[in-house]
Amino acid sequence: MLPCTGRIDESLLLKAFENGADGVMVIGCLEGDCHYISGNIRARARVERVYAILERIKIGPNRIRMYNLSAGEGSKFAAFANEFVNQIREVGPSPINLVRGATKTEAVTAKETT
Amino acid sequence: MITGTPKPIEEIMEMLEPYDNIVLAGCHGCVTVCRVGGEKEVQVLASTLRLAREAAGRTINIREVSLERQCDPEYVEQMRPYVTDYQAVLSIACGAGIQFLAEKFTTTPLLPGINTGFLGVTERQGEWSERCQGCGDCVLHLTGGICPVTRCAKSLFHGPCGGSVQGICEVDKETKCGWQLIIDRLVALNQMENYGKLKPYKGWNSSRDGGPRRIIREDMI
Amino acid sequence: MKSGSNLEKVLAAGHFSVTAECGPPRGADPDIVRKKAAFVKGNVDACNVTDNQTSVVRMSSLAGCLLIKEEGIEPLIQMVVRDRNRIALQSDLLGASAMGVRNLLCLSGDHQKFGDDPQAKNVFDIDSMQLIHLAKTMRDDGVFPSGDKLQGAPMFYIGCAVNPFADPFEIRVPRLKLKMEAGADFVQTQCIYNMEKFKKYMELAKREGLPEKIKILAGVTPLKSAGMAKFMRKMVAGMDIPDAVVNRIAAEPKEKQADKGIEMCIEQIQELKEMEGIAGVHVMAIEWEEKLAEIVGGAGLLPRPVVE
Amino acid sequence: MTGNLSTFSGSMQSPTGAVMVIGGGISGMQSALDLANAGIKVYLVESSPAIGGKMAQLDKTFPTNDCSMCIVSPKLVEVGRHKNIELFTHSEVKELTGNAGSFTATIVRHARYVDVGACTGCGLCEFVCPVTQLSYFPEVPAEGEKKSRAKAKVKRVIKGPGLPQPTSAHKWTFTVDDEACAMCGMCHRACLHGAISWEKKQKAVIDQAKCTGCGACLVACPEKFLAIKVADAPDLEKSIGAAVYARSVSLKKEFAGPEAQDCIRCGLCAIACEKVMNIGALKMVEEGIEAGVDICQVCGACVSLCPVNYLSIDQVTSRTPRPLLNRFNEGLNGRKPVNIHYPQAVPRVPVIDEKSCVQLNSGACGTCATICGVGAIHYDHREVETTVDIGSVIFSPGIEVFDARVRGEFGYGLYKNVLTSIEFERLLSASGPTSGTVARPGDGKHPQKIAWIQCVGSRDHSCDRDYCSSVCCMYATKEAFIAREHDSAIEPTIFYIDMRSFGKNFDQYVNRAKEHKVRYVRAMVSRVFEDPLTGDLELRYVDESGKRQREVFDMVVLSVGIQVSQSTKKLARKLDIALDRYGFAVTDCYQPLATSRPGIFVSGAAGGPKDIPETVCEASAAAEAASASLAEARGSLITIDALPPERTPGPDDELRIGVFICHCGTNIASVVDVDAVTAYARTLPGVVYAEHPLYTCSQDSQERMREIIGEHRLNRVVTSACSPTTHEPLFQSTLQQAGLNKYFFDMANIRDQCSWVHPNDPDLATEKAKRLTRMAVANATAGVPLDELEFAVDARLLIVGGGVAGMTAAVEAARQGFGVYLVEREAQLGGQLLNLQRSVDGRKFSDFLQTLTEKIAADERIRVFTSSEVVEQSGFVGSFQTDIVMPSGATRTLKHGAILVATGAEEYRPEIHGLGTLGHVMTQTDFGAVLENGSLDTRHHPSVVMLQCAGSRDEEHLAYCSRVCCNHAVKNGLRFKEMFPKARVDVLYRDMRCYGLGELDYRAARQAGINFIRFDPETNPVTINAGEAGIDITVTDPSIRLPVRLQPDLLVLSTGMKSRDTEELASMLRVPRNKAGFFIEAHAKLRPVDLPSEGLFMAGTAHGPKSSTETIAQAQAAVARVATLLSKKSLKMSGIVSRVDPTNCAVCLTCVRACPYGVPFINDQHSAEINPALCQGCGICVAECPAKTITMGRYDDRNIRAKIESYSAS
Repeated sequence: MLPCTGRIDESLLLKAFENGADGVMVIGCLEGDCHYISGNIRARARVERVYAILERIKIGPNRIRMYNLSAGEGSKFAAFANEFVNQIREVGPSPINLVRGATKTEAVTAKETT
Repeated sequence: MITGTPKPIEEIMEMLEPYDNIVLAGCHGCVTVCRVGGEKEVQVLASTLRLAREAAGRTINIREVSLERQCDPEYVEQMRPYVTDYQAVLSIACGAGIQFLAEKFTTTPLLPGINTGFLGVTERQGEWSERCQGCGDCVLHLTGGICPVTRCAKSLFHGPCGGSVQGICEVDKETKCGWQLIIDRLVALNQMENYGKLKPYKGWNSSRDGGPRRIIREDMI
Repeated sequence: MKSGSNLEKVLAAGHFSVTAECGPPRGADPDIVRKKAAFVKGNVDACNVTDNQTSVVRMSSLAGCLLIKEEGIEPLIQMVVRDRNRIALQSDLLGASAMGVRNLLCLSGDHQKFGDDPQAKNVFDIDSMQLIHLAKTMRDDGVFPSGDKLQGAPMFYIGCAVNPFADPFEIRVPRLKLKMEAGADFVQTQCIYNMEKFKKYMELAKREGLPEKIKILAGVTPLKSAGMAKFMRKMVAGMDIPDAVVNRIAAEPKEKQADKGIEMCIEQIQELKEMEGIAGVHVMAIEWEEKLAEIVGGAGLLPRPVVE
Repeated sequence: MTGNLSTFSGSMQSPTGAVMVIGGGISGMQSALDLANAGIKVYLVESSPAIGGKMAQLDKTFPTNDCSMCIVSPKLVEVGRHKNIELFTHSEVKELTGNAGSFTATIVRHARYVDVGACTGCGLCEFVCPVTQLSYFPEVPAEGEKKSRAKAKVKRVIKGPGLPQPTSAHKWTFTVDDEACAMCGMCHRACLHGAISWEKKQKAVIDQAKCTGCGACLVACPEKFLAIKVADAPDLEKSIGAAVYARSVSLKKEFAGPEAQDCIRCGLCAIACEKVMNIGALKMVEEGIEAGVDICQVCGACVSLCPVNYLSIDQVTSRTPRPLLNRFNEGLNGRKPVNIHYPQAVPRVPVIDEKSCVQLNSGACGTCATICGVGAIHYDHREVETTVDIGSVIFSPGIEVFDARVRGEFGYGLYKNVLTSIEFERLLSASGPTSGTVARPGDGKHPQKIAWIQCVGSRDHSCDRDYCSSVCCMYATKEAFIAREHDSAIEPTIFYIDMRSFGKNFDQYVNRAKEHKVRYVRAMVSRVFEDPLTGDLELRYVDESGKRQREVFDMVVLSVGIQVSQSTKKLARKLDIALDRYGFAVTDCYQPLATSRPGIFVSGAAGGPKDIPETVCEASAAAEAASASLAEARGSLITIDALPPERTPGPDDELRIGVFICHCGTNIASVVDVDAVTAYARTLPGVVYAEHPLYTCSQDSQERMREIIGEHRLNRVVTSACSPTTHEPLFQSTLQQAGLNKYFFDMANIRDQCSWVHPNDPDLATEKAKRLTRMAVANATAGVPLDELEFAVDARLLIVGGGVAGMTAAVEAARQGFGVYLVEREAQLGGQLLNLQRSVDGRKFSDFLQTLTEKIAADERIRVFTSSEVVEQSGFVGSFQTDIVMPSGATRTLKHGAILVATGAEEYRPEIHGLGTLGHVMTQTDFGAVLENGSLDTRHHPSVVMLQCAGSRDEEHLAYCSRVCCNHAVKNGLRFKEMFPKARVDVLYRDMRCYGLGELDYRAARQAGINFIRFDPETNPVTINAGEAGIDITVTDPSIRLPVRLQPDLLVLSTGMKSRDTEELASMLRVPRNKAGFFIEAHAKLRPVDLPSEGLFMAGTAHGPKSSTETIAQAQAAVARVATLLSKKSLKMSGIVSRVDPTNCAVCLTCVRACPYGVPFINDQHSAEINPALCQGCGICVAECPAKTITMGRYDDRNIRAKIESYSAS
């Protein structure tokens, strides 16, 4: 949980993958509805950068994704989580984990308090 | 400031092919300001490399450091104690810094992690543009403070050429015609008489065409 | 006489001169040049030979000049400062003059980005303005810019090019004046379609008294089709083609458009002939040299005068 | 209505520093918070079981589409946790005695049967309660006569699809107690599996091999013997009811499917009916279950307990079932007798409903009490009376919606697919009965065409609802809008009379709705007919061209108006405050919050229809009005708990982490193996203590946590429990009480994010709980103590603008005891009001201004600077410095703690129709003056045409609606008609926006013969030729559908309101303005008078067009908000702020550019610097900094890395 997705940066997102994450979902306020005005927009840009990096180093694609939710959309959150986990199941475990011999598919979640 | 852009990760991976144990060196100078070589980029690149390597089935050990400046001997010396413990140094400072490291650490291969760009200014966060080529013979006082050598695609001294359309250079839509800028400025300063003069052939010997340059100022030594 | 070139003579005698241009081939086959020369011969006072036009690599313009000279056409060598530094430029000037090329056109040259080697390094050691001045000092003072004396000064009728329609318009005339002062004897303009704007340009030029000091050859290019007109308007930097012109040729059925283009070109030349301060025309029948006779003739400019 | 003027003079002895707020809706909550935060003790009385009111029921809110619950729940929590707000829910005010300044109120707490102090809101009682219907309880036997159980005469056997399939899953073991067995053989006869052998004069013996555990024997064994003993029944030790529930749940997991299935002979229905409900109406027979339909009490237990949905309620009884309906969900779904009002309810404590609870009526069942882990349920609760001493009362009971049955022609209550708008809100709500899917109550079909019918119970004389409800046009638009967001197939149509989108940004909202395919039809629907077969609905109406139309819809939503409930009227009588004929509290337009009884103030819709922002604004205003006369008693009754000194941990102290894994009753423990998680926690590095309390948050557990921290010298604490948003502050305060820095804490949410979402996968859930705990421990390990910056507050207020808003605010702030600087650009105070003549009730504004001016002059706490302007502003909340230039040209620096922007607006004067050049063309303001100075020729009766929206709602002029013009025109029209009864007045309008009670004057105007002609710039434009010669107007009158020509003597233009030039001020204060130049509030709904920057507020027309009365209210509201700051000696800032380490700062300006609040700057030490007092703690700069030299509290890289790295077990 973070005060705002604006706090998360590329180095931390990559850390998660170094740490064996098969996928990372970043969940922020609805765009234009950011509690801190522009945090989620910046977060989106950083997520996109990491997406590009992962793709180029043959770890991605589709292992990182930014979602936007308003607080209290619990069911939507669940839907997103399932959608994303299924997406990750499709792309399979991260090459890192294959190398390390791990196989479980899980997603680290950076979630923002709202 | 000196600007730069990150090298494609594939290219860096290729450079690193022979090595498994390296130093990744950032710089707190210009490259931090233009966000290609600071502490954060060191972390991002280090993670990226470790991931890329592991994905390819090999691991790499990276020591992450950021020097105050890679273009000053005292700071560079800070690396000496451990640099020999590593097979190579990947530097994301400007070309000057990288070469300086190479000179100081003669037995360690130095690899560039960024492409050094130009002497430029920050247009806005994330956008930089070139202003000076360091030709060593400044004429800005004659050209309304806008450099014909840098800002004109052909470095003309009597521009603009026929390729200037509505203030845009023929080279690409995003580039303003340097000479249009100069003229607008001269008009504004009403110094058009400067334009009307035939300028002497430029002496390029003061720029890098005269070979690698040196500045020695006795009074400063 | 500065150079004794035919073009200089014709102009000096007060005739309305005609020049054309022919681009060297992208290869070493001399016959291509000779073929083009055949169309040009007799229809012009001098013929430009372009220098790696639009940065596309071609046979060198000096070689081209010599080839057409063999065919009995007076060559006009174009020289751009993009590819050669001042050393190469000087030596080529000397060589050209030595081989009897008497007309010179000093240009900056299009940026290499448009050519087939966009990654090439450009030179631009000196600019076209300075090349004019360079040629002039060598010719008139018989010295190298370094100050050393020449063993035989090159003889050139020195020309420059202007685009009356490029921006900013207000500096176009001052710039021509500057070229004149740098040493240009004549000027060939970018091809003209917008006669209104060109007239304005000439007015300003006259106010500066330029026509007296420098021979102005107006550039024309026959349109092959409405398509070509639209293409040039869109793609060629600083090309100003009014709608009226485009519409006029577009009004014709496809097969008739070429003829219309020629007709319009002829009309234009005649109009230019009547225009005060215009010393001649420069007909750029791009890859259409065969029509040259028809155009020049149609404009009542044949046969070309012979001045001794 | 000048009753309150006396109290305004503030003459009374030692008032009581407390206020009673009646009504716990958004209004009451806001009042309570503003008061409590300004040092006034609050007693908040709410009749329903929880606070939240109508707003908690809404799905989204206009015009921002904010989720209503999301924005209100933080307020719920804050009120619930506030030390100085005493909550009285499920309570009523019985009596009020005394006078302003010192009242005594008697409050009745109705019996709740659940101890609010002990209950942890786990909701278990609600799960186990088997009752779903309102039972038919037997007559309570008269004195002496012992009650006997009725015997069934009418019996019905309920058969399933096939023969019952006995199950022995989760089987109980039945044995015969030889001591008790009376050898009657009832059990032998009851057993359907021949498992019980019995001979005459022999004790029964159960053959366990044959027994299926159906319990028929247990049911059969007569009460006087009770010889059958039960074993192996989980939770039996609690109660038979608990045991039945437990087995039912495990069977459900195993057998339940979507479809009803054949009976599995688990026997739970019969056992429950006999042993839990003490009815004995059910018996198992060969083919199924035999129901004594005549003695069944229809409690619904058998049905709710049946694991396979074999039983349905109407099978087991001959009586009509009376299902218990969820009031919060507008009866769209069911509830239990024990019921938590709604999921986010505060207090989250259930109430047991006396009418339907079996235990309270027949003495049976009582299961909930046996299952409650904290013994919070007490059936012997009785209502309790409390008396409280208070200085003032705020009356904000809110409203109810109009009963749509009164408008029979729309078929509400008859046609299933005709809903009220509030019901539709629940349908839209994600936490509602359909969890957000729009479905027809009739058949669950997804409706495509939905019609909204406006003004149902509003603007309707026939049912005595003449007023306009103000909110319906917008909420209908919102509901249509959101409905389409939920399901793009929906085609909404709104049938309306006038589109009253008069508020800030409302018109844009309506336009956006139109772009989103919401269809608007200006027509009154005459009738709705239902097609009994399809349930579709045919609407009949006359369209604008006058044609009769019939159109079929799948669903109809009635935009019901709001009204005052009978109970509110009764309460008002008790409080002795005057109400108007509709039940709205009567107020005075100069004292909009004061009721007829001194010391009692009204806020919210109880004083007249209004939307949320207006209500919130009034709530603050009421808080101000109620506390101004109590200022001297501020702080006298509030409690501040003192904290022990903080232990400062040494750098090389060993890590001592304590972990608390919460059961949350069974919320967590029923899914997650808390023992395992606790054991695991003990193995984590640094953990020296771990336990698993039943309820970590309960009073005693917190007390214990405090002790343990001391005992085990813990220096980090981690709890794995519920949501940090609601509970973290509680745990952190416990840390502080134990002398530990509150940032040595982290919390894992293993309920909402674990047990609740993975009920069917206990093993994985347990693993997840371990992981979440591990990560929290890692984060706590990385934690560092953070100090919360504290600084003194300058108790003075700077007011920019000396119009009615600024002047009112000055007077009120002074009454609150604060110093005031009042800066006015002009030479004279009064602003726009100087140009206006009379209030709605006809009093001269000049008199009002004079009283205000005198009060200001008389008060030495107020310093006035006229002809002065603000030129420089710096500092932060609590200590600002502002430079002003005075007429002398000299600048002066003012120091103050807060800023109020009250720069106002002015009348728009476009050069149209000869305005400014022609003498007979004027604005409404000019006209008002003309009426006043009697310059009108009284000999003949001049004819007048008024043109509305002459400059408003017009992209070329003012794009927005100026809100006041319609009422202004009506007011001037009426006054003109008084003076010249025979004169003709025509008003050309687009929509008459006489919202709220303004509608009454609109009606009066029509009755007075003023002629209203609707035009439309596109479809029916007005052509006006105004010249020296005269005025010539033509327009088509839609009511007669004929063109009319008007040649009036006067043309009066309603030109609207335009913002003043405040661009410089805005940039100086770094506060945003909208396109029209009005200031933008911090939050459109809940912070209407706050500006986005801390310590800055606004009031009056600087915020947007509004009436003088609304302006006065807003000024008072702003002062209430100011008081929450200036009443404090010092302010504490959060410890979670960004800090720059200058050693690595590259001075690259990245943070300066990235900060959305413009906080970072480059200091004279050539390093970036961030003022902790201004930092909002978003962390954007931390992430952007290319030198990684900015850190932030507990969200530092160090913490996040720790969490990431501990994600997967090392």
